[in-house]
Amino acid sequence: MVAFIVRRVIAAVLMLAVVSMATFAIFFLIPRALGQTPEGMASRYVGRDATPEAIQGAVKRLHLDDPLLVQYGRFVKGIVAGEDYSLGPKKAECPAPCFGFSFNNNQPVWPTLLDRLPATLSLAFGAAVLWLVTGVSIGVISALKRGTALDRAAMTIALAGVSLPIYFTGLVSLSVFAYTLGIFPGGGSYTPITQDPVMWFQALVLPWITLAFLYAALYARLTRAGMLETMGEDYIRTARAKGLRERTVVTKHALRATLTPILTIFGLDLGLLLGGAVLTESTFSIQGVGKLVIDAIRGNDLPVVLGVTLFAAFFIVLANLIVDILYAVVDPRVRLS
Amino acid sequence: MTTQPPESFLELRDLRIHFPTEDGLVKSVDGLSYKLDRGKTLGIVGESGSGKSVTSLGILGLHKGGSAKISGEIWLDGEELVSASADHVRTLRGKKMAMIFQDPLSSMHPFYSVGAQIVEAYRIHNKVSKAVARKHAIDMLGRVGIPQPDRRVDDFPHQFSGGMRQRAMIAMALSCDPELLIADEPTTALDVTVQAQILDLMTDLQREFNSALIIITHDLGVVAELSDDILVMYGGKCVEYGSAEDIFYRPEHPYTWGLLGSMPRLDRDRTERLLPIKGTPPSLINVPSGCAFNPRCAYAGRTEGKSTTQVPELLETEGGHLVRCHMPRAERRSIWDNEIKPMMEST
Amino acid sequence: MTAPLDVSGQAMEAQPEAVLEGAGGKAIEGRSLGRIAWIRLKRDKAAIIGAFIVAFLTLVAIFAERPFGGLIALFGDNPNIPNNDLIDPLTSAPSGAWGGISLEHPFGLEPVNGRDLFARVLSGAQISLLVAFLATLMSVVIGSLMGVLAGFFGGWVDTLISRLMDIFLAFPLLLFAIAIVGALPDSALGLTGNGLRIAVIVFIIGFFSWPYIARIVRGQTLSLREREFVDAARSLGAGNGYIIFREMLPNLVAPILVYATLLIPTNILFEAALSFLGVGVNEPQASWGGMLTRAVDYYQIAPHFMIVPGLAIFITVMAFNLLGDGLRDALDPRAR
Amino acid sequence: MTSHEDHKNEAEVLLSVQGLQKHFPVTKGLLRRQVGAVKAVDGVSFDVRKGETLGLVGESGCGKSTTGRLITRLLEPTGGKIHFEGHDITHMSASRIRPLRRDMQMIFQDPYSSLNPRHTVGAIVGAPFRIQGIETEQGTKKAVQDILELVGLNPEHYNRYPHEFSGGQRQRIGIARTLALKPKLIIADEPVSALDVSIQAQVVNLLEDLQDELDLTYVIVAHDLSVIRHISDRVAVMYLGKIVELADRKSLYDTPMHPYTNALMSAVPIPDPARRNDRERIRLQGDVPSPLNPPPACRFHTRCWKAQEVCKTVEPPLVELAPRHQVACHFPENAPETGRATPAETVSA
Amino acid sequence: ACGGTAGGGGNTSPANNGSTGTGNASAAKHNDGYTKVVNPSDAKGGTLKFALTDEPDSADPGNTYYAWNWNFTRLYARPLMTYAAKPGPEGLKLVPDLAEAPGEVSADGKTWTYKLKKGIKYDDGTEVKAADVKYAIARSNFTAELTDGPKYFAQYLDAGDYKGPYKDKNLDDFKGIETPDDYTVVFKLKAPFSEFDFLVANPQSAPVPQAKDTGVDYEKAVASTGPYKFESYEVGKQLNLVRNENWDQATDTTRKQLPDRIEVQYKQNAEDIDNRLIAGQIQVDLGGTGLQPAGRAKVVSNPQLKDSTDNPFTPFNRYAMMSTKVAPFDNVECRKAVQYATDKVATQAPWGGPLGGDIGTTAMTPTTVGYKPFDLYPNGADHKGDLAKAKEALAACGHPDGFSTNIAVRGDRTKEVQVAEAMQASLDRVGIKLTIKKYPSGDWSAQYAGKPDFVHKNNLGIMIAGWGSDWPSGFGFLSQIVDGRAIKPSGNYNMMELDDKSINELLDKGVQTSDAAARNEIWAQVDQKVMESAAFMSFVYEKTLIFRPASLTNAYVHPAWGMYDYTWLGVKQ
Ligand SMILES: Nc1ncnc2c1ncn2[C@@H]1O[C@H](COP(=O)(O)OP(=O)(O)OP(=O)(O)O)[C@@H](O)[C@H]1O
Ligand SMILES: Nc1ncnc2c1ncn2[C@@H]1O[C@H](COP(=O)(O)OP(=O)(O)OP(=O)(O)O)[C@@H](O)[C@H]1O
Ligand SMILES: [Mg+2]
Ligand SMILES: [Mg+2]
Repeated sequence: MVAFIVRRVIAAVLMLAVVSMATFAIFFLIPRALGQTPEGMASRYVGRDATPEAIQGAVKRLHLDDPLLVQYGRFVKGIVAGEDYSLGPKKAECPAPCFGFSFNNNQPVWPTLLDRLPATLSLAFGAAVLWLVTGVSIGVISALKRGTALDRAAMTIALAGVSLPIYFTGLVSLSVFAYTLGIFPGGGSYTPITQDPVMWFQALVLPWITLAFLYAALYARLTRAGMLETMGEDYIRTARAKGLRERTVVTKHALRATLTPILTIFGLDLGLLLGGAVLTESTFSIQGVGKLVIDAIRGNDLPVVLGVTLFAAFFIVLANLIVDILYAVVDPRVRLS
Repeated sequence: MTTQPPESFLELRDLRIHFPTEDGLVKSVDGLSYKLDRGKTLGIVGESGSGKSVTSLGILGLHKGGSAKISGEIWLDGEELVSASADHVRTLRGKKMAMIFQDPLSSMHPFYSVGAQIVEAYRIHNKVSKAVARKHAIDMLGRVGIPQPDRRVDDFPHQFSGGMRQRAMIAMALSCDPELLIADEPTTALDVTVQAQILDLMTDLQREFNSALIIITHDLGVVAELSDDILVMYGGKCVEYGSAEDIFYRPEHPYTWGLLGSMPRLDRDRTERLLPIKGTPPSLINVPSGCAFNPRCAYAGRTEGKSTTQVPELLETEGGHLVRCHMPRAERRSIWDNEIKPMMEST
Repeated sequence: MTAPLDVSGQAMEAQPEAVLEGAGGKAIEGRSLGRIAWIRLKRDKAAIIGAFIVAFLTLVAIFAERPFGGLIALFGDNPNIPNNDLIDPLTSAPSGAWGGISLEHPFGLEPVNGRDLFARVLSGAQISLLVAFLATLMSVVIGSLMGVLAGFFGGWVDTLISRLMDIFLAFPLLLFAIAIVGALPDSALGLTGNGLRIAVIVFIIGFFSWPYIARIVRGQTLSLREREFVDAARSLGAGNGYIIFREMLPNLVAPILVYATLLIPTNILFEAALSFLGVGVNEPQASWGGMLTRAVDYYQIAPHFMIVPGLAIFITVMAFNLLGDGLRDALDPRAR
Repeated sequence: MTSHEDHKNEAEVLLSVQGLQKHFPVTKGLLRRQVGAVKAVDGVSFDVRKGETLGLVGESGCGKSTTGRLITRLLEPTGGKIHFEGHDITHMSASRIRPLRRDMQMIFQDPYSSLNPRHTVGAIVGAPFRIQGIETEQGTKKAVQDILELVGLNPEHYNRYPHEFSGGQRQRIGIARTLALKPKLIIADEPVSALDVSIQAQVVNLLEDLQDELDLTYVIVAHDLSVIRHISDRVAVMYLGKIVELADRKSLYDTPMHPYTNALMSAVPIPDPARRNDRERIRLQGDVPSPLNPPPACRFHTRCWKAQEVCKTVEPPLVELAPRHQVACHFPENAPETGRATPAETVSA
Repeated sequence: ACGGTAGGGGNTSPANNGSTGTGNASAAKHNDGYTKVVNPSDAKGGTLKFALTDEPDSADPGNTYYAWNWNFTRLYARPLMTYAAKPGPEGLKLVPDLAEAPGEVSADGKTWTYKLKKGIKYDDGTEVKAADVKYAIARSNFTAELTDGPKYFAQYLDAGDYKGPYKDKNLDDFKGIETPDDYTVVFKLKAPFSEFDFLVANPQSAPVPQAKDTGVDYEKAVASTGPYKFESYEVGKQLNLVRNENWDQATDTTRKQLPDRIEVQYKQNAEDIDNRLIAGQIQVDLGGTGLQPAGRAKVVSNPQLKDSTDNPFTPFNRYAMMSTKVAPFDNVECRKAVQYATDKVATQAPWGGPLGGDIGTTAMTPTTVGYKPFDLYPNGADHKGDLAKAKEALAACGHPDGFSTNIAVRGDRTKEVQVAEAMQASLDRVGIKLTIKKYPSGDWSAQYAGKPDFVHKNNLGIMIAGWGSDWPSGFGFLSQIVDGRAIKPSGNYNMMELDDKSINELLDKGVQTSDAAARNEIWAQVDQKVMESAAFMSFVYEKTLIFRPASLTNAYVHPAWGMYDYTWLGVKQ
């Protein structure tokens, strides 16, 4: 098991390395291939009326004229060992992991990211709990009541759920519940839990529901399909033949086998969301990681975009890793092979 | 239809299990009746799809709540099960009646250790602590011949070899001393040497527990080794029923002849040709009219046309030997003695 | 006929077994699995509705602007012509009730400039479907190829492709897409404007979603490879090409078709999300997601502007999903 | 028909296998390091003569199928030699072996997976013509229909798909495909084990009829001793990748020499209720060991009741102890006193 | 002279009434804040709450280029000069702030001398020294790190090749400014510049003690000279200001110090800001960009709410430039055709219709000193285009059936895109076919429209842009966008590449004219000439609809920013 974990961790680290390289290449190589110059990139660091000297200064300061490989090396070194940047009279320490400084507000990217993380975490975890509970229970009930009106209704709603763009549901829910009925606060009212737990909760109810609606629909479909398959397995017949209560058969035998693959998908979905629920956050104006990156992309704030992309990739890889390990814990066939 | 409780330990009366499907009604079991006493072994043979498994699952009540339409009576130790509540039947499962399935790997939950699955089976019907149940599980594993049961008890099914898995399945089935044990092709997935081990084990255990045993198989050899009585199924119906000797030495149904003639045998001189049955088993939706076997029967012509119009009755020919055939008994005897038997033994 | 039980070749009547449901007892001449699936599909009402909507939408998209101005000219207004006189100058919302819905403007008008929403929704359908179809085509081609290669050859080829798929799946695709499309120059690769943007969007969606298809194809190929008919062909002297194209591919068509059908709605949503985030096709070309972005500012005063494109996306995606689900059930009876 | 066997004895050798080996590497980790090998077939030698049927029996995993697949070159041998009609085909390239494949065909076990569900019967049975690029005088369709008729199928079913047929009929289609090119040698891997008894008999009879009609040579792989006895002229018993006994049918079944063969035969249930209780049974303990770590020397020694120290250290060679009866055992049963190989001799050899 | 009634907006333009009249809060009407102080009050206390959709480029007065932030930084940073605290045109006049009096200019016009008021202290109690002003300008204009602010001083001061205080620690090497004593700052210019007072009204002249400077990070702890000082600042989130006890009202004529606290929340949702404004939970939308469509709709349909709004001009002109170097716009007649054919009502709509701006006809805006209204290309009575005249012009240009060209916009600016669409539709009427080209606003001036090479290569005939002056004079407005010598290979704002000798000379003449009235006359002439070139076409003089919650006291729209004077505001408790 330990060897298994070590192997998975090494694989994950390798994967991150490849992902970081590809990300870096896409953000630096492709623009360059399309005609972007170091000056052009530096000009974003410089204000509105930048003099050529100022731009040159920025090029030098940011080493944008170095060969890309050297830049990548520095970029990785920054992440691993940190880097110092000149703030003027003194150097700014940018401790590892250092993703550089924002073009727009000169703040180091990493603390900004960490600062935005709680909002994203609140959104993602809250929604995850919601969708896992509702999605899985609806899926299970649907599977057990297969073919009934209840099943058909649930599956129709689920299909609708996966067919609705999240920003559309978000806007509709805002329009109805926030602006027409006034039950919940409108967009942009997210407040950190440390500041005002009640407001935190109220402001997140709609985003949670919106996000969870999509995923619950997805999970209900997955769970139902998985349940139907599992319920047809021979070992379920065995469990029944032992005289187990139907409830035990469902929860202890069927659900466990059904949930294992769903858990892996869950991990990946959650990992993806932790890297920024871009659409939800921008629909509800939640200042999370996703909103950060959207704003950064709009403002051409390359270091932030790069940082968030890697950050998001990190979560996906991490989720993959955890899922792999969890899978091994849950499924002895993986663990012991 | 009688509703008197029977004297036998297990009795099926006119059991019908039908599945409504999109394509029509699948009559998997269609009017099956038989009896079985404690300590006795019944062998059920028949081709694939003849309704063997559906019958045994029906006895255990595993079709209940599903899409199956069940009628008839199943009497087990004085209780009628078809009309009994699903929950009551459930309490009997595992304790009073248990089942061993064909594929032990897919029949055991891959996520739970073998021991845990036996413990679970034991604790449903016995209010004991986990520790006690575990001891019992180890004990059972030892009884079915698994070496070092105290160590293997925590292994997972996939860590066992095929033979050991089937032993574990047997241990699980026997953990609550069931009075009726149904083994549905318990050895089909196993090698001959292992099959022999398992069959020995089953006979030993049956003797020990004095339970009634139903063994379902394609392999006439297995049946011959274990069974007191044999039931031959075809198209959801019993076509011949009798003692092992009746079936092997005095078979009266052309289908049984076919089965025996199809089988190459180690114990006799090698015949030049096997005697197969032509055609393929019938569809259970569009069962051939009259005798279900008539399209494949070489003697259908000798029934004065009854074979395609009339469903033959299952009639007793002598001392508990039942046959479902339109041909007169004498004719059947003479065909067997004069035509079939000599050919099977010819070199 | 001396041996009464013997079977002599010709005498044996072929009596097809009901292997698959629907085959019944009678054999129909040459009933392929495709035909059986079709029969099964026809019984699935939801799937048929989905198929009709899909067909309808596809026709609408094709005939939206051509010939002779197409449906838009027939029922609506030019999608790019403003109708400032129908807009309340103080609120920027359409003056009439219900977003200015009228006979000339059956779906109402866009706030600010009063463009005809019916025409824009139709025009947007073209983009949505075009991008989704092309991107799906691309990922299907790449995915099938990669999946077959990985599954068929196994070994290091499989390891390489599987790792590659892992890496692709570890990319936060949406972030990437917006970053790349957002940084797109006006012209490159001989393309300009919307042509370039559509090409790049198609490329990104197609290029990053092939692993989903590849995974399925790989799995199917792995299991097909174990089937004995592959060995049979090989033992007859067939080469890899023959086996892949003549033996495997016909068996892969069904799952590929199913997942392509299910990928199209995903891609429609993806394109809409890109447009919503402002990196889709350029105005004045209409796109559903782009309309929704603009609706963000106006949905409180002109809700129809949000509802019309939102429903367009919803109905389209739902129709494809219905069809895809139906196809899957029809082609793979186990997956029900 | 009695003279048949004598005739076979003198016939020329069609297929000759010498010391055939197949080791499947077992790899681990990202770098696919090889950590061991499954010795699926480990030094198998036998000849097959024209017109005879060689049966290959043994328990699951002993390497029967692998042997069959090596002969048809579906697998690349790790070691040893295969000669077919005098050609060394052991490592022959795919293009050079292609013409030889006409003479050497294979029947597969599973009638459900051996036919491509997307092809019509006509396409399946016609595939050999297409792959081998053979034109027939009357056209492929007619040729295919003739073959269909030969195996007892309705030629009008040319355009049907496999799923419209029953298992037995499918197996006939598979057989028809192998017959298309009029091969000399047919290797059949468990041709009947997936079929119901009644259907099994149809197919066995068909195989026998075809052999007579078309002068075929068979290598038939099966685990069912009764079927093998019924169909084979000579029988090879395999255990963990090795042949432990190879003899004419009669001699093998009447006087089995290897303890394993004895155990195997006594384990077969006899369909005769009268003999239920009076049979002398040899019950082997445990399961077949893993071919990943086969026991050293005589591989059967872990389960053999006669095993002695020598069995664990010295590997018994396959020697002819009786005419046309080879055994690999230090302590064979039923062995005639003469010609018996002693352990000592083996050591010095 | 101010009267922005060029367009048919139907709004009352600000009355020429500079008095800070008193008004009854409940009686305040729409646009009252534009002409007078609404809710005048001297009550101290309370928390004044601002909210902003964005975040500032920096809170450092030396490192910011947002108009709203120039307005806002005055709460904690006092430049040498500042604008008078008056509504209407009076507010455009400069008054001394840190300085005792306006700059004294030498005879050659190249030396400007300012005397500092005595006793002005930082929030820590230390006194402001002339060297601090010098240092502030050195750091903000001569370093590579502080990039966000304008670089006018670097442009005008005669500093040689001074490397900036971060590279060259010795401030004496900075020859552009001399500080003969602690209270005198002498600016040495390369050339005469008559509007230098406007330059030192820029927050960059607010003093920075060298010892406190942390470069880019200085924004986190600005040494305050104004009525408020930093309590806490979380970049991108929130800024809290509290009273600066070391500020002395006696030295300050333009500011008040009413609220106890000032809180600014950044990165707020635009609609949420509107709702909170209307609900009275916050007092000011810091950006001053006005209500969103939903909020606007709510307000205009409710007379009571409408009375709580002002609709001032911003310093912005929204316009299109036609490149004089891209055919066929190298022909003035083709440019005229566009001027005549454009439906200006349609191009006004995206800005929010009449509430979003008055239809423009000149380069300068009504709130610029020197503005004179005129319309050289009257395009129909209702501004919907004069197609006949357009056709005439087209014929004269040699393209009687029209032509095709490209129109460039910043793709992420919805309003500009919509304007382009409107132009596309209206020019289509005379056969001029436009293809809209969208470019990212981040690189707009560095890579695309601001790069003549790119413009030529891509045939960008029309570019949509906007300009707000850095100081409200004709020169401040026009120099960057119409001076032929301001054309730069990149970062160019004279996108039409208008290089008219007479215009260039007029501009030079203007900056050397010390008489303000004469100077303003010159700016008006420049405007005239620019419009004659027909390369510049104004859509609107931008206006915003800003909300004035009842809790806000002392609110008036300051004309220099087109927003409330943030240093005057108080809050009702
Ligand atoms: N749930 C069900 N729905 C519809 N048909 C069913 C169902 N279960 C079983 N059947 C049908 O009932 C028939 C009898 O099945 P059963 O499993 O009893 O056969 P069997 O005799 O056990 O065959 P085998 O030897 O292959 O195990 C088959 O044709 C099968 O297709
Ligand atoms: N491709 C492969 N890679 C690794 N091991 C293999 C492979 N093919 C077969 N083996 C192993 O080789 C051994 C022999 O397999 P083979 O299929 O020849 O056995 P068999 O005698 O045909 O058994 P069965 O009766 O189960 O078909 C088995 O242990 C099997 O697991
Ligand atoms: Mg069965
Ligand atoms: Mg095999």
